[in-house]
Amino acid sequence: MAKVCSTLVEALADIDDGMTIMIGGFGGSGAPIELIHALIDHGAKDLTVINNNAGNGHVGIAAMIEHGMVRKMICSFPRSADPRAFTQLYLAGGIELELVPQGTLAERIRAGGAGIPAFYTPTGFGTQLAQGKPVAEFDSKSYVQERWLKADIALIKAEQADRAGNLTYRMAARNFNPLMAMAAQTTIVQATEIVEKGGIDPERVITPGIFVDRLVQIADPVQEEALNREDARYERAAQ
Amino acid sequence: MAKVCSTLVEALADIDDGMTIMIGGFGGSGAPIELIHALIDHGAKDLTVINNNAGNGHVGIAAMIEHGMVRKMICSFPRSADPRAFTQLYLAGGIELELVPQGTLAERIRAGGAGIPAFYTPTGFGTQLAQGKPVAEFDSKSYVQERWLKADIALIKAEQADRAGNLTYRMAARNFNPLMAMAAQTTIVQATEIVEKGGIDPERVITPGIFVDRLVQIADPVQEEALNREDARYERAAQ
Amino acid sequence: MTSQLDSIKLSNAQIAWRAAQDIEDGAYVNLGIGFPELIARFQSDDKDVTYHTENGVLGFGEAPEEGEEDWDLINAGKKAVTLREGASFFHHADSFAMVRGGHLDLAVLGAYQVAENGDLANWSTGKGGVPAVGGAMDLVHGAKRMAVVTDHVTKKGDPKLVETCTMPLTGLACVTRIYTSLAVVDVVDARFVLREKLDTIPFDDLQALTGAKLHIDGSIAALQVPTL
Amino acid sequence: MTSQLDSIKLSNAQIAWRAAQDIEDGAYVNLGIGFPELIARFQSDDKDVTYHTENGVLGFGEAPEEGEEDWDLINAGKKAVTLREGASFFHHADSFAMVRGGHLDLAVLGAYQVAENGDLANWSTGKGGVPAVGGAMDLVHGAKRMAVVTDHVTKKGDPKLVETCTMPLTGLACVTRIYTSLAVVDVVDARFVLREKLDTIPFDDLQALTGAKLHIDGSIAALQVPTL
Repeated sequence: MAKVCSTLVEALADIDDGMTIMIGGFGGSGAPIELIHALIDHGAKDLTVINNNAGNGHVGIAAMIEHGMVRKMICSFPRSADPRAFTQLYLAGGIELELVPQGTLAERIRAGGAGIPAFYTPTGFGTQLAQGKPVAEFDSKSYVQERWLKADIALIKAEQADRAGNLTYRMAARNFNPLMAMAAQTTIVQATEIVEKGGIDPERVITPGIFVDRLVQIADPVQEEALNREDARYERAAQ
Repeated sequence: MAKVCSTLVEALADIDDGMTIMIGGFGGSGAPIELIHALIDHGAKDLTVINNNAGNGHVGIAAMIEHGMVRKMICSFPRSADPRAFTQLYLAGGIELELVPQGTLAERIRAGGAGIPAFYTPTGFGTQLAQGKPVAEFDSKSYVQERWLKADIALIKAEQADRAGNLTYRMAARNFNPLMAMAAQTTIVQATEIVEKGGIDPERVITPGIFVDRLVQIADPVQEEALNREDARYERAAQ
Repeated sequence: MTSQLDSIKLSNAQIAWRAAQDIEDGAYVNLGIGFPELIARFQSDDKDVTYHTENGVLGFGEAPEEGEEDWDLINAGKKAVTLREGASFFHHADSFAMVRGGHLDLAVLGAYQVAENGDLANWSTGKGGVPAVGGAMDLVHGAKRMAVVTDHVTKKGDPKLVETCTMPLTGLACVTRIYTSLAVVDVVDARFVLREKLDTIPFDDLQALTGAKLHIDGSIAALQVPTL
Repeated sequence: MTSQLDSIKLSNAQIAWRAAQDIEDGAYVNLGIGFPELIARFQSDDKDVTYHTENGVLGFGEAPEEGEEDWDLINAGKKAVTLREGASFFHHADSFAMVRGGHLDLAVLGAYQVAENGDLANWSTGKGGVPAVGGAMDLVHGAKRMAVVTDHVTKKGDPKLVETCTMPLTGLACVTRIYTSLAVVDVVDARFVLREKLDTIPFDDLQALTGAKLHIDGSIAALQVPTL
């Protein structure tokens, strides 16, 4: 049953060093910037972060990297308008990268949430990204075996939440969010609005409450893109 | 691009003997009764039918079986309040049965739609229903390999459709319908209402139009349950 | 002993009542078709429990009044239900993602046989006829607790808790707790551990009605006999 | 020959225009980030084409006016877009189900190299730096037609249509048609078949700029040079 937290600090309290954290979003859309910045304040380190990208500018995941919190990125596209935070650390050997084709990344996360330990996909067969992975032939076509991805924590950005934890998303901000919400031990959601249980039409629910552990309302969430346009730089708050 | 058909006959015209047909619904909810009965009139035979059940009473899939159209059922639960149509033919050796656990059935159909030729599931491991299937161990747990399911035709019951083929469903009538819509070569939909392109909020679309080939409006669809309560029996219309 | 048993054993409703006591506040629960569905009747109002049904509803409630049924709103047993506040609809693959993915706190099923290692046989008598499995083989995998409600013995008086299932298996090593008409038994490290038994049946008699050794780990509580 | 080539070869916009001519009415199309995106500009209004983007939108349209951007409504290139009538939103797994499951009619990508058997290299120069693949490896599998838009040769004048790719592969035997700055070439049975070429380049010169044999199957049409 989802628990409504009154602060970001409360929502993130038990995150530990060394955890694997899925962070929703594709570029800036659907990125839970307030949760990410609160996690920077929290200070967990040695994290494995799963996201489509690897940060842009000096906010969000890029700021996590700049604060030395990320040991490893699992992503499909560690490039962006301003990828310096990741690029510099990667080229200096300071951060590990597991590069996963985007559709395979999405499917591995779904598999983690759905209890499917492995599946076969045509994607990547015969390429560097399939090296070392089992392959198999079905109906005379070759496929690569891919494993599920799970996480300790998922940080999710939703539009509306009700107190049962049911979620909706805003336009293309949906992207990886509903998948990651299924695949983590603890799913922590920032929602623009938290309404009473039953305040969302059951037909409109995208993420059913069973996948959600904690909710915190961020009524006017900032867009990563907006921060980057003003050259924002997130610095850890003094403790 | 979805095509709006003015009659059920037009929607089903090119269905051939020997095809594999997915039929949406779980029991009566979401069962496209008008499409099924029009298919009985059409007269295709030697069909493989994929549905969760195997008919109830003397309407819908049960009536297809009684009309000798079905060579094989792929389903999870060939029992119902009145399963005689299937039971009698099955015990007489007149129809083949592939029994699939319900969650595996759903996942195999999704896999067919998603281009995943095979996946591993814990379901059925060590049971009769996994006999002859490859098994594998992941993280010290045993799993069964299951293959995708695809079909030539899917018959779908939707609530609203727009002219782009986008669909919504009514309550628990959703069930297998969105999965089957993805997994067939040709997806044929009966919708209670067909609205103009753009008439469905993009956030509310459950089946995007890319999965839909033909639409036919059935403004006041009958419920299988209602037919069975009046002991209805569907007989092929005289040609 | 069977007729004597009949006088002391719990009714299905009483077994369901006992199972309901263990459901935690906030739990997501799937109750199998038939006997397990009775459990919902004994859910206390001070616990917020959300019921899942395989056909794509989370948060359904009681049956509607006769004549008020909406046949697009049914449960896995094809019975009409109603919605509670906070309900949601989803398709079958998402529904079984909840099951297989370990998101349910509890699933409760009936049983033909349960083995001491937790194997469950509940889908087929193996005697021919039309086989049907539904969602049982999925439900036994994934829920955090997988409980069984059952008579302690068959109608003929044969044990249903056994060393090894002789009937076709639904799942291997999956059952965590068994609520019977005489006892509450956990499966721990491939052994039956007796947690509760009726005061009216001596341990040795209970053991005699059980097809595998009943282990004791700490005290054995009295299985309550509620007045329903 | 390079400078001479520069004077006759199609611009990227002209290549995109040519690719646009082949898109069928009613098609579902994914255009890769960058050069392939240009194709949408040349889509004629009498064809109803639905564009897919990996991040979960079907039926998006042009960029909004400057200042009108909604950053929750972007495409795979992270650029703001708008919606057309009949659009829909879905999550990333459903989006790639559309791709991998063969539901798109056409995907168009750029290329470093295309081999005569249809192998494509377009994601990594293999020279180090930060590798990034995005959705390219998924997009090359599944679409009914998988086209490439590219210069016929590299900036140094080396062939991009080759016998065997020397750069890291994106996918094996996946490309069905190549629109270059000089020609339109199909991949048929692991061979390049020349369909169209600029009138201004002799066949032998085109063959010399191509790293594998150009086969001829029927007539070679004139590649049009549109005024854009």
